[in-house]
Amino acid sequence: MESKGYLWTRRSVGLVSLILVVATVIYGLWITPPDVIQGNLVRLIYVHPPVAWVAYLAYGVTSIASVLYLWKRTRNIKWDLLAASSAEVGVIFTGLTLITGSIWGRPAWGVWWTWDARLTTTALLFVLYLGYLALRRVPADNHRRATRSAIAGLVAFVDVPIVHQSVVWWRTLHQSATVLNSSLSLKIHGVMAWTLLLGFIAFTFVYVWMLMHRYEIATIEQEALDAELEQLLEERQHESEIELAEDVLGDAQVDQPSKVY
Amino acid sequence: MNGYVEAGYLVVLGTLGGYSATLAGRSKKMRKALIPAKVEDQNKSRPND
Amino acid sequence: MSKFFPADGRGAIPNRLYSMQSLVSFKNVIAVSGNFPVLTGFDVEIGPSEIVLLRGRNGAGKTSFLRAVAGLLRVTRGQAKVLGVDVVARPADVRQRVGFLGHESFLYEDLTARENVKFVLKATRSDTNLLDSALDAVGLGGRLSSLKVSKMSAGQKKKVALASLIARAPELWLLDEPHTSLDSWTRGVLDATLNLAVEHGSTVLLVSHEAHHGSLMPSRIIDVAGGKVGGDTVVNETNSKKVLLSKGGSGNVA
Amino acid sequence: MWRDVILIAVKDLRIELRSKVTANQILPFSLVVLIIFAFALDTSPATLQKVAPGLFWVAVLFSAIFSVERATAIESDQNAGDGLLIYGVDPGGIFLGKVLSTFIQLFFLEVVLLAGVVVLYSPKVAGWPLVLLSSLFATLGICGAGVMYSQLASGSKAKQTLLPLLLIPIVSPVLLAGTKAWQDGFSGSGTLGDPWLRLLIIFAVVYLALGTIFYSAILED
Repeated sequence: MESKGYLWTRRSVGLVSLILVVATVIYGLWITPPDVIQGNLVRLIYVHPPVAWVAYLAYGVTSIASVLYLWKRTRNIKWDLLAASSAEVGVIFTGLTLITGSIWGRPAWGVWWTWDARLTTTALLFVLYLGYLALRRVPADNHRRATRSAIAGLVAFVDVPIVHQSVVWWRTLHQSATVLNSSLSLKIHGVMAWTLLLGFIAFTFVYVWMLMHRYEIATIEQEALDAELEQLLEERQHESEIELAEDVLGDAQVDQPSKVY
Repeated sequence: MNGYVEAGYLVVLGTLGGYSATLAGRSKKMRKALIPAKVEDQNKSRPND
Repeated sequence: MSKFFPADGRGAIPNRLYSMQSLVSFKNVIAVSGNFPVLTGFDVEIGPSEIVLLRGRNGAGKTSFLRAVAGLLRVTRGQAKVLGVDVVARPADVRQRVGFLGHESFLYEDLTARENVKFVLKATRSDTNLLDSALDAVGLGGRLSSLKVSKMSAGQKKKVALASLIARAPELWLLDEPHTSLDSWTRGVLDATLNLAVEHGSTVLLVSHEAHHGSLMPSRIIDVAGGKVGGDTVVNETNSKKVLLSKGGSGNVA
Repeated sequence: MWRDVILIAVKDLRIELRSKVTANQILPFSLVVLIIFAFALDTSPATLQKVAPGLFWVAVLFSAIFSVERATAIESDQNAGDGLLIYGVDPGGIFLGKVLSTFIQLFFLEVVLLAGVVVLYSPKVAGWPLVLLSSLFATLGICGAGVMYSQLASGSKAKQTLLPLLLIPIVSPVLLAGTKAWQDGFSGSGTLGDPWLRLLIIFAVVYLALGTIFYSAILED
């Protein structure tokens, strides 16, 4: 895993994501024109949806990795580490989705928060995966931790469509559609569309780079943990011999029936 | 522009930059802690033991 | 008491199919509990009709070994077969055939002694007609049987656990210091039961410092240290006294 | 498996009858929640009538957290859970048995709580069948997800704080759907084809299935 090829890949992904993000920012802030209705506010569209997309992508990866761990044939602690890494990156991006959505909402609707279906689902996702990360921190041996979190990760993902459906109905069945839906249906064309696409690609690259880095850290941590266990194992085996030698010595002295009974 | 846009970009770039820096720092620190430890192990076997 | 050891169906049957092979076969077993290696390469072969006494210091891995045999502690490395079944791959198939008496009694404190034993019999699909005789056998018949477990003394709780064990008559008895906090009469009952079970082909693994006090004579003594086997002595007529007295609990016996 | 479901449910209910944790502690707690809500919001009947369904389900959810925790604590005392594995009780059966027993306890609690809502908030209930049926499935869903997560969080020292963090977001659709179904039921506008009822049924089925499948992995890990 610490091979040259891997490091090279990670670094190039990092470089590409840096260039793409800079390009997205330049295009988003200066080159694209302001929208007829929303004015400059439209520039947030080059960040907010891509960031939200990455959050869902990250949770998708967590779920797939969880399934791969739970399935006995593909069971490997690496899937657990990958699931954890992706979930952590996902939580960061979910947080950013909420913040950018909120920043957009303030001038657009006059409030920082609206109980819009997507925003509410995202908020629930945020706490759902915070819980997942909290569960991971419960001390346990590798297999136990991995099994528990894989189940929690999978179940959380199964919950997403149910949460989303309930929130969508909540907003649509009893009240009129929110402002967001109408205001978002702006005509995107030309350079704006390209910049939006650029944003999606850029943040996906950022995600891949972060995932690689986070996974690397998780692997090193796991190796350190395993090494510690291995050392403990050796020490105990060593102790075993000392103990036995002591006990034999002790027996020579204790060899008096009266004392035992 | 209007303050909101700048704030949005700033938050995203700041958070991602900060998280990246943490990741890079952590992995660098760990690799450093790992490699000298291996060399040390070979040179002197278990100090203070 | 022999009614607990039927000649067919559940319970201990003499001349089992696996009598040719070993009941417990551990090869370099390593087990981890909360990132601490509790078993560090445990090697042992135990055959049918043995009474094995496990000795060792506190934290040597005796209880962990019993839990691993019972399929309650996951084996991380090595080969482990119990009653002819791979306990690593199919722990559930092993668990149902062993009896386990540990420091934790598995009892429900809010239920009475009788309800607890009855629950075990029902859960194991055993003959519930054995309920009363099992309770009587450990001296918990009558009024005591309808006492809530939470109101009982440590020794009485142990008797309840013992009653459910006796009624089940498992093929493999795993006992973690079964004699502690029992009165001498119940110790006698326990020893007699175990002797009878062994006669019927069961095997008994017990962790104890004082098994040799009563009528229970271990056929083999295994010393556990640092999570592995340190010594293995077969006890026979000639060396029994010497072996028992020389290493027995290293003077810890009260 | 079904034998085991009954065995575990009967045992857990018997323990509850003896210890009366739900009856003496959780139930009064849920009533306190109802009263506190009235304090916090408004005592005007119009407001209370409007929010009654939501308050009811929040109170149920809080109580459910205690109930499911109690359900798994029964087995972690004296390591009885290991005992169940030794006795060869089917893990799926343990799960469903615990769901059944907490379901019965919670349903009993809900009846008392509903009486409390009627007395304290005086709402008008037009469509009883929908209210009843939605409560049934909502409770099943909460118990299913709750028992599963309670076992997942067990063994953690921070269990008391971890469980609500894990469970509340997961069952939030039930809270939402239960409240909406009750509103429809109260106003009489809902039928048994109410989409919220459908959602509650789906949630209950999904979590009962997930729990039955995964409980052995959670227990044995």
